[in-house]
Amino acid sequence: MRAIVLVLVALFAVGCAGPTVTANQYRGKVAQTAKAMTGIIVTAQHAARLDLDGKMLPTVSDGVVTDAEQDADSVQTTMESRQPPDDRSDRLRRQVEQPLRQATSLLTDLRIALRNDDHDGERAAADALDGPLGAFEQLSGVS
Amino acid sequence: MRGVELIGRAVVDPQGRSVGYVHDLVFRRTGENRCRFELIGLECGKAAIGDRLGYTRDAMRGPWPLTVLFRWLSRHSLFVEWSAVRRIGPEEIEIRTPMDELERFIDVAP
Amino acid sequence: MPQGIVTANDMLWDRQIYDRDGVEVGKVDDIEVTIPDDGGAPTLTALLCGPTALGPRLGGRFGAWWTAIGQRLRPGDELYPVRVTADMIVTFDRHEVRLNVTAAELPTNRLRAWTRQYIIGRIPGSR
Amino acid sequence: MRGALKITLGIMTAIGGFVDIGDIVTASLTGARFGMTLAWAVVLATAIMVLYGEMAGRVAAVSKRAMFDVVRERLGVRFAMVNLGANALLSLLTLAAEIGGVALVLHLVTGIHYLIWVPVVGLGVWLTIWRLPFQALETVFGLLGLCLLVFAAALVLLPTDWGSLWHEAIHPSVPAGEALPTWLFYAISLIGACLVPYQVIFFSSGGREEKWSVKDMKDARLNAVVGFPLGMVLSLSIMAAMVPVLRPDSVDVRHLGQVTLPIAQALGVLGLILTFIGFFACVFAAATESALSIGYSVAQYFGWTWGKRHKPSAAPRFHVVCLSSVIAATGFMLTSVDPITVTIITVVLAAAAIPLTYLPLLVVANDREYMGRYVNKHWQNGLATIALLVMVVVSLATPPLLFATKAGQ
Repeated sequence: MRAIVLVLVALFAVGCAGPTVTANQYRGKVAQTAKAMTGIIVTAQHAARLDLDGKMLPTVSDGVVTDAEQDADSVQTTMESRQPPDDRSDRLRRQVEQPLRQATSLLTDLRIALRNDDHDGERAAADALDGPLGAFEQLSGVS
Repeated sequence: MRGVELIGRAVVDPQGRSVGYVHDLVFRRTGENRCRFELIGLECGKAAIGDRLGYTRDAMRGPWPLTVLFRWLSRHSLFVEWSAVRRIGPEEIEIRTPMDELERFIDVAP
Repeated sequence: MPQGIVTANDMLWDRQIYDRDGVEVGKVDDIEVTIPDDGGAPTLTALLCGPTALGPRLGGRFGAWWTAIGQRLRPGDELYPVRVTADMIVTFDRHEVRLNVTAAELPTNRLRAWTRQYIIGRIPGSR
Repeated sequence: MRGALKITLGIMTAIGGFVDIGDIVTASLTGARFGMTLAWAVVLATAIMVLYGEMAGRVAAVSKRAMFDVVRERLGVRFAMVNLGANALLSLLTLAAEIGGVALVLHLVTGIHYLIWVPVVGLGVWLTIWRLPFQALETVFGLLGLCLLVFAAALVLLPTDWGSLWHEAIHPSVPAGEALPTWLFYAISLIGACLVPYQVIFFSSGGREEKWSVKDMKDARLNAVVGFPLGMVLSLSIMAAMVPVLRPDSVDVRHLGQVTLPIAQALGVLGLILTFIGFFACVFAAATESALSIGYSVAQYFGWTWGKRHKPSAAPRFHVVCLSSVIAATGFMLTSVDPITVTIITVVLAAAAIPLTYLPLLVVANDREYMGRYVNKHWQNGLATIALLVMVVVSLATPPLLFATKAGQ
């Protein structure tokens, strides 16, 4: 049992370890970020569209979109805290950062529209999320 | 004397050879409602697990791999008659019978 | 080997003890054997119950700690465990031990009585 | 007629009782990420559960011994104490995860933050232990848990590609883009979720609560043999329902809300309501069961009076243990650890701890002096030995896999 706890603590430590080192690893992280963002955006879009179809409980769509917004925020924070090791990595960073910002702000828009029962706003935000979604889908393949 | 004062103690024979550790206490049941227990000896050996699980008893035949494994682990267990115990020290129990003259526990097990 | 031979692991240690009315008294945490005055084979004189009996069997620091707690729970910080003497035992088989006294007459009941009086009894609906 | 009713009830209870937050989270997570390629893990774990669940019931009915009586008798005080500690800790984590799970369900339904629900749920769990009769607990929650059949219904209505689902399920292979260790890690999490030790402890102690005797053994056996596999169908349908909706984008399921999306798509609001009733019932019941199993195991180890069949004042120490576990678990969830993370860690640790509870059970089920003519048959021993081997392998593989995959990333 003690061994298991130690392993968990060690894992935690590894998971929390700071900036990535090599360019390869950095590329991997970008791809991982993009993949995570794809999932987050798809989930939010799903929820929004089902909500527009009247197939959702309002509390559920709110819950799902709020979770998505928070997840996206934390993905963004993690990404920004990483130091790109070289110029190529830095270019990659700019490539991913732009859709990241766009996605987080659109998710916020979506959440606000949802809570205000603003169907047009909801539809617009959900559709606009296709933009960053496309970018992320491309970026998931960089590693 | 408490059971814990016997169990787990190292057992040495007159030549100072280690016989193992006390795993179990062996009793004879007597009395009208069979509630009188006389200590007749000690079971000593290296690995206690098979004995603990009950595999030294005949009624206990498990899935055969386990039976074989646990009986194999306790194959070296020896039986020390109580009359052969000379001294119960704080660390070890000294016995009168030399190690090679002790019976194997499996041969005497109930 | 003749009939009637049993070992402590198979028969005594860690068996459930019930009182006359089928109320749980505790487990056989340890046993007490006494060498009779005439010097014959030692016989089982009591079953020992409670943390001060269990602690030494657990061994190590944890066991010592357990014993210490048990000692605090006993009246007068008595170190020797509660004895269920051999004459209280009615039946004894591999399954369980049955006594001819009630749990209330035995000192194993203290923690139970304490938790009942001070914790459980104070919560509505415990009866 | 009444007998038939009782058996049906028992089976339905077993179905509902099989699924808990661990199953819901791991099944949906793996469904969305790996499709049906890990279905084999659920099937394997259920087979083991049936085998050992039946054994636990038989031992409880014939030898009148519950789990930790057996553990202490057979493993000795010391090892049994280690076992007790590990199991209690694990059940405590499970309890915490289930309380968090119920709070998450209530959050989704009401929109009120889950942390506000946590103490309310804790109180509810304790009140259930304190007052609700055992039979009512099993029956009511088990039956309500059947609402989760909406996942199977949703599967029919969704654009499900049955052929490929079936193909994936019977030809398991690591999906493209995923590493083998990660895949195996999630297989282990599924096995751990099905075989959490509290279920066996609860099942065998429950047999004593209901005063099973040899007469009731057939019922118990039927419950295990029919109920658990049907419970597995629930788990698998949750897994499969994720595939048409979330798999195409391999969505990483980290929230309970995501699990409900396929239902909303197929069945709308009504489906959602049924899902939440089912989730609530299953997870709430699992919370009470895990809290009770802590009380059961501690009381059985020390030989105290235990069980809901006694009034609390007759089993005071048992109730003190249950109460303190509920308080501890509630307190742990109030530190705002993520319930889903706690769930995943718990099921993985459970996988590592499985042999601890199952080995003593197998040993006693073979003791002729206890079981008489109801000892294990040869084929049961054969299967149980293979199962034990599987469990040991799983348990040994868990730590390195946890490490290698950084807990499944």
